[in-house]
Amino acid sequence: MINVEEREGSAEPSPERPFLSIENLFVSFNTEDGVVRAIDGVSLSLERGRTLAVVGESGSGKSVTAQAIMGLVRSMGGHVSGEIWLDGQELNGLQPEEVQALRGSEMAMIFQDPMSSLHPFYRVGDQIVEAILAHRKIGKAAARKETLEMLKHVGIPAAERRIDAYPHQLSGGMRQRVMIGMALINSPQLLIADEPTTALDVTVQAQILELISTLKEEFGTTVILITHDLGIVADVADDVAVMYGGRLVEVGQTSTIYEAPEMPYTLGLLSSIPRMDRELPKRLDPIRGNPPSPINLPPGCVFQPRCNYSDRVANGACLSVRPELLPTAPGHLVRCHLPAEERQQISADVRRILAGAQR
Amino acid sequence: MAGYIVRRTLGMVVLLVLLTLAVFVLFSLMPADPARLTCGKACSPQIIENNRHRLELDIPPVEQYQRFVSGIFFGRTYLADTKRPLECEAPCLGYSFLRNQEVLDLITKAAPVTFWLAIGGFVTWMTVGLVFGIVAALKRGRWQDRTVMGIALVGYSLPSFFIGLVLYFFVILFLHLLPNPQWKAGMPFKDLGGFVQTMLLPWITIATLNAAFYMRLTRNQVLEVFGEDYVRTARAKGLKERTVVVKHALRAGLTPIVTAAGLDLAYLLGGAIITENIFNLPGLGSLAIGSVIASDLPLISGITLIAATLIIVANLVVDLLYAVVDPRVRVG
Amino acid sequence: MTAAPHEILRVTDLRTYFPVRSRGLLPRVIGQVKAVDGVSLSLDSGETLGLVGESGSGKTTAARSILRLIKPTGGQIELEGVQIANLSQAALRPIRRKAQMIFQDPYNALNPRHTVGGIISAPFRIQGVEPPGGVKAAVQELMERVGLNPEHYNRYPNEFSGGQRQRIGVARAIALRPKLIVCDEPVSALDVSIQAQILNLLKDLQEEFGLAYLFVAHDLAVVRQISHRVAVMYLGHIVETATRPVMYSAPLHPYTHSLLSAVPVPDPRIQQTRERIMLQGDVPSPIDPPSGCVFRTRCFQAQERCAVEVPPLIEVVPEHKVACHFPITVDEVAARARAGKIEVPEAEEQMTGSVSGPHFVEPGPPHA
Amino acid sequence: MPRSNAWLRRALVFGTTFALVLAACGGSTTPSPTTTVTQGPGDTPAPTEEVDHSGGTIYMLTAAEEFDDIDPQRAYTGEDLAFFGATIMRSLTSFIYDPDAGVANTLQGDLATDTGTASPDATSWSFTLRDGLTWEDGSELTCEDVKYGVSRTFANDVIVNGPTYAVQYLDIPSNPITDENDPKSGFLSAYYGPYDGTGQADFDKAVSCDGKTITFKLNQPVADFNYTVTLGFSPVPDPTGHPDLEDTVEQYTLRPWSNGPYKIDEYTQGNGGHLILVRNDAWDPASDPIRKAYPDVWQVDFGIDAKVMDQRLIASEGDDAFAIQYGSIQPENLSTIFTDPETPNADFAGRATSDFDPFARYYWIDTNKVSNEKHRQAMAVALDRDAIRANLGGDYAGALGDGVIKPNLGDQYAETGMWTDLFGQAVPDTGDPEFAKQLIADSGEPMPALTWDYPQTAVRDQEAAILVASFGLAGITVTPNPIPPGQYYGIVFDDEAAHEFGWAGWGPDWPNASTVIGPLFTDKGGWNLSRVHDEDFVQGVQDALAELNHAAQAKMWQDLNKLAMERVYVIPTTFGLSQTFGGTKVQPLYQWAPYGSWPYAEMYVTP
Repeated sequence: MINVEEREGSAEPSPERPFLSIENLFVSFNTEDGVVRAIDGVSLSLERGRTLAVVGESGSGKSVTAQAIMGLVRSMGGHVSGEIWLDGQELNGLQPEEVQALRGSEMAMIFQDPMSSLHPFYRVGDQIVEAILAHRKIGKAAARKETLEMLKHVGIPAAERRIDAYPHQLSGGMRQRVMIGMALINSPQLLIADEPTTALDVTVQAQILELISTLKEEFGTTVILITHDLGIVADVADDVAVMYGGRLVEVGQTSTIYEAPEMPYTLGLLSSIPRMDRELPKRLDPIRGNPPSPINLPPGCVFQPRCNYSDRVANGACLSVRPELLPTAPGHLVRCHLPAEERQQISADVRRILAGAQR
Repeated sequence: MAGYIVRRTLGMVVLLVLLTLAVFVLFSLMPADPARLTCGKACSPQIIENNRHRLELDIPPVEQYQRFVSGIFFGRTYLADTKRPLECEAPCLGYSFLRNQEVLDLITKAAPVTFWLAIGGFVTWMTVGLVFGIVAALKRGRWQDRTVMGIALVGYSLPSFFIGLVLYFFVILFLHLLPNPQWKAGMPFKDLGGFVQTMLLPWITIATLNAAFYMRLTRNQVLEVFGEDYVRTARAKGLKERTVVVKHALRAGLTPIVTAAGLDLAYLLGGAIITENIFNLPGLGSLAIGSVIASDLPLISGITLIAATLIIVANLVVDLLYAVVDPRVRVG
Repeated sequence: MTAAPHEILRVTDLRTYFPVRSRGLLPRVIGQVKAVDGVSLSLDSGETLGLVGESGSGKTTAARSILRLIKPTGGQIELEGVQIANLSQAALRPIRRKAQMIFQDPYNALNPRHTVGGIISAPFRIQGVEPPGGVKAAVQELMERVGLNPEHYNRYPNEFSGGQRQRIGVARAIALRPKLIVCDEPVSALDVSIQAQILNLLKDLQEEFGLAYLFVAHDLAVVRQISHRVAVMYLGHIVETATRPVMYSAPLHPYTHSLLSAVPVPDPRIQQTRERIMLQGDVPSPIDPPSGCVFRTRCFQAQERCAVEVPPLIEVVPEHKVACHFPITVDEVAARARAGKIEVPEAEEQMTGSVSGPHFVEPGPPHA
Repeated sequence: MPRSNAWLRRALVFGTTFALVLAACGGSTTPSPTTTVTQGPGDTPAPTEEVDHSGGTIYMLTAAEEFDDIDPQRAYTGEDLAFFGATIMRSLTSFIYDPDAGVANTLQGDLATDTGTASPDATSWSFTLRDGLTWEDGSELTCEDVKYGVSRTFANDVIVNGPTYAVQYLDIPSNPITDENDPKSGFLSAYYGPYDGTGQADFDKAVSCDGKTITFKLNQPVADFNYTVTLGFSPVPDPTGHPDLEDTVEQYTLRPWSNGPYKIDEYTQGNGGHLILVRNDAWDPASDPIRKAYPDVWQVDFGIDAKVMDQRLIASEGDDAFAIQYGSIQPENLSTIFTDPETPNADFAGRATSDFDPFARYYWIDTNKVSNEKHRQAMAVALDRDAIRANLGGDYAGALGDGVIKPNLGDQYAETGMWTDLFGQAVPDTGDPEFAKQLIADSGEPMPALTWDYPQTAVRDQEAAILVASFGLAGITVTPNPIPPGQYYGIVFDDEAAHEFGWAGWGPDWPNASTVIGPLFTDKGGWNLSRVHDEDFVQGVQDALAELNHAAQAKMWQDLNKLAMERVYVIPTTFGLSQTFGGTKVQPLYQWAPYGSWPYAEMYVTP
């Protein structure tokens, strides 16, 4: 069950914090072109054992959110403010060494491109052993034994041989299995998967998604899955957070987001994708225009320039007033100036058209 | 791996043969007649002919080349038809009639100078280049970075003869911090102090230009590798920052530098002509230039062979080293 | 203005092999990668043929060979009745105006030093065509047509977003009113909202100019959206070809079944309950493909015969060809899945490192 | 590096860098006030003023990588002859040390007691050795050693590149073998030298020892043969008399045995190499009135960068105070060191010299290719010599020449009148295009197309442009043909490859015009770039060679010089001047006329 608190009202810490709680997260980078506000006030929380999909287009801030949780933003030169609570511990205020101790043990991450994410000079087994020894005081032999077990566990055939292979000697799917094994080797509470299958072929993607689901059940891991593919979201997520322009724009359970989305951006995404489970529309109905530049975000609603319905809001509020992320139903939050009834009406219309295909 | 080395070695031999052959061909195409050049003031056609015979230029170039090659393996005899023949024992790279010495002796005498010059310069520039380059990368955009890059730009834009002369004039002639450089046989083992005093400025001269290049190269490589996904993975594993930088980032980032460095060192071993000249060092570079000016074919051929061998071997070593460091290019 | 459909392209038995060389001073050819091995296809005006496959299937090589960006090893390519497989580059130049290409990566495909106007007008200059009304007017008309602001004529590519850059690529491709456009993964680098815009644009242009598209992509949903017919490639071979509705509703090749079932559907209720065929392992290395049927190592239908006999591409029903010894219908697959009988041979593991070991494959650069 | 090659190179370098002033002629450099020991008949200081200057080390800095040749039969470069003659290699006769060129060019006995005795027809010369002459091992230097040394010149299969006057003048038949395919045909004489031994009887007839007296029988009258013996006639230990002093033949040039006040301690060639001379204890000062032998050590440092060398000597710090330059001052430093071409700045007074080098610069004209004398005259008249000299460096480079005999040859030089009346009217320094046109018209045939060969340097590229422009004014078309300097003489001596005219420079072998006029305009001596074969001229040279009266002989050389200019075998351009200097604590510093060198035998260090 997802529980999102609005940032202005989030000041009081509840005695019982959820497993993961992000409060008022801001991340910015200084670049030659100006300050990039990659994350512009994100607050959300996630219960233990759930799978949250963070959905968005490039530049929406979904990957940066993940890296901020992992404490990797500072080493990339970014500025982070806000609080990140993981299992009762605030991470953003910790010393770099303290976060480092948690990385790879309490929380782990896998990345988009398994080829470039594995070090080309070291054997895959050694790279996993290194992850074990970074956090636990056990012998090398024991660590290697454990690594071998894990490789078998993530479905690598002939693991005894592969443990001494170099990354380039493995196929893409195999490498991503190694990455997953490496991430899970210290039994982390939280696993963040950043576009884990984007670089893989579709048949391999299916295998990897299946593996993540299986392991999640087995280890009881909480998963944050970052993706742009709504098919994958539908496949594995319990909860969905839709990001746009560095902000959350809609949050809810997966079924809610697919069956009763209210934010026009979410609707736009659903109508943009070609899909194989519906009758073929003659034309797709894409969101017009281009995503905003993170250097120069619109002052009001970040989606306003591409929104088909902003003219329905009185006084041009979309242009000047920043909408808040507000609950519209239990566990369903939407950031939109449109009145709830109007949003639901629009949503119903769009979904009817989508289902009816031919336009 | 063994097969690879054998194949590379064979290729190397072919290349060396072609190279020395090219030297012979170029030499025989030269418009000036070496026999005439060495004839001097008291010259007559008879003397020219005599010189030609003495220099073995009266036999076809192909046979000259054959003698050169067979001399390397079996030795050879010059002036065989006189009562004072000259024996040159294998490995014979030839006999320089202009210097009245065996080419191998000349090279053997010059090689240590160039060796120490190159090694010292190499160590200096690599140390400076790597340390400053890494510091600049780690402190990217800050004053340390800007300072290092400023130095690199200045160092890079100065020609080496200028650096050498300025150092000589300033350090030796005006400040009297060091005596005039003077290479003595047996250095550095015989006279370590004199060796350092003699070599310090040449090392700095050679290092300045290269260090500037390596600072920039190192900085760019390290910065590039810090953006690599596997460095992010290393951090995500929870490794110590030190381990991330040294084991994951630098090892990968510095590997291509090994290639460049190995070849640069090999070129230097072939002779650092300008530096050797300014600092009066009897190395291979000045030997080479002298032999070219004097059209001393045996010496030119010998030095070409040695220098080319050095460069080709260095190339091979670098490739093998690269294969050791980077499993992606490993063979076998 | 669309004329009656007629055949634009006919490719027969196209083969493109890359030599595998040993490293070293004197590299020897030690093998061949049969990137494209006997591909035949045809394309009419106004028609889109979707060419789908995973990485290593040879779809991109096939597309580039058809445009003669790569010299094919064998086979015929007939473009509007002209055989172009063996033409010299000089002889090809006038042909090139008939066939253009749109590339995957909108960031690298455009020269950052040229203005948009310069990029789009390049085909005019190269072919020496002077459009009525002048080049600039023609370019601005093209820009307007693909949804770019004509006033941005003098801007540089880096001032545009990914979607806009792909529009520039489209404008350049249609400048000379070609008959055929080969689209190599034209939308896979784009965000979903932009993807849809470009797909719509391509569709509109096809209708307006009667273009034929050879649409190369790995995304089956995208291919479905734009194609009239679809061909599925695997390890250099076309394994199945059919009209779009047939391909997506009644495929016969086990690989096509697997592909279709692997694509996640953006509807949690359907996706989380549907039966899927899970292939094992990855596509084998094209340097050393399996004997017989190249798919057999991952095929749930595979039998002994598949290892020895290469299945020919046979037209089982009109306009539906399949290369399989044991084709299978959707219903049969569903029944087998329900019965839990879809078993795939455990892919005999192979280290794929040999590709990048001591060898390199042309035309890529040698390993550093 | 072979001596001849370096000799050529040096000639080329001089041509670009230096200039001369006519007024500087005769060694006008003011001797330093500290110069108290200059010896010689023409000098004033009394011997009583002499103090003991012994001790110390004199350093010689050079950009060269080695000496061209030290072997007594191979040494041929002036500076080398001067240095080794003063230190380890005595000859039968040698020249007087004196700043005045006229005095210095005077011959005196060295190994010999006097300057030799000629037969009346000058076809036989004898010299008697002094007492107490020794080799460095203490063994006696005998007449046989002189004879053995001379004999080595004939072994021209191994002893190469040296002066060949012995072969040219001694009365020994020429080599009977003329078949080119016979390796023996390479010998210049019927005597094949001491190593082969063929023809030894002929040699023994031509050169004979009678006790301490050695007699040379010549094949022609040679009036200045006592000068000739300064070149290539120095002794080498006869193996039969000196079994311990081995003649290493080819390698002898690396370590010849000394009979002078010093001996070779170390010799390493090349950049960074040294030649170190230490005292030869076996040398008896009583046997040698010429060499003062002040310093304990001579050290020559090879391969010093020319720019560095100048700066070291300007600073003159530490050991560099005892250093002298073997070479010349870089043009950019001339104004630092000199006020004008005659006067060093106050800081350099007494340690910088500007004086004639041995070379006359000229353009040779191939008289076969440009056979019409009027054409050659037109070329000479058309040339803007003033611009050529300015291009070379003006006053520092030298003065305009009027022949091939240079004023520092003393009484053998006389103005030829080439630019005043030789062609019937005066020719201005900037050339006279109208007069040239008229000469061409007078010639009765059109001027042939001309190509000018030259060893390419930046300065000479300019010279080519000046040449083309000034000839152009007279309607003469010239194509410049630049040649890489190292290959220049190899090409222009080839009759096929050489063009109509070209650049050259020449200095005499000894201070007698016999080594100028002969080599340049007859086939004897081998520098006949003008390809002159005029019989009357050859006869004139023969007559002069035979004239024993020095004054009469000088007049004959003057006339031949004038005749050569009238026929324009060459166009003289400049008489070169060279500037060089030494450290603050080495004296005396002047250019010694016979070889244009430092006066090595009387140099010493000051405290």
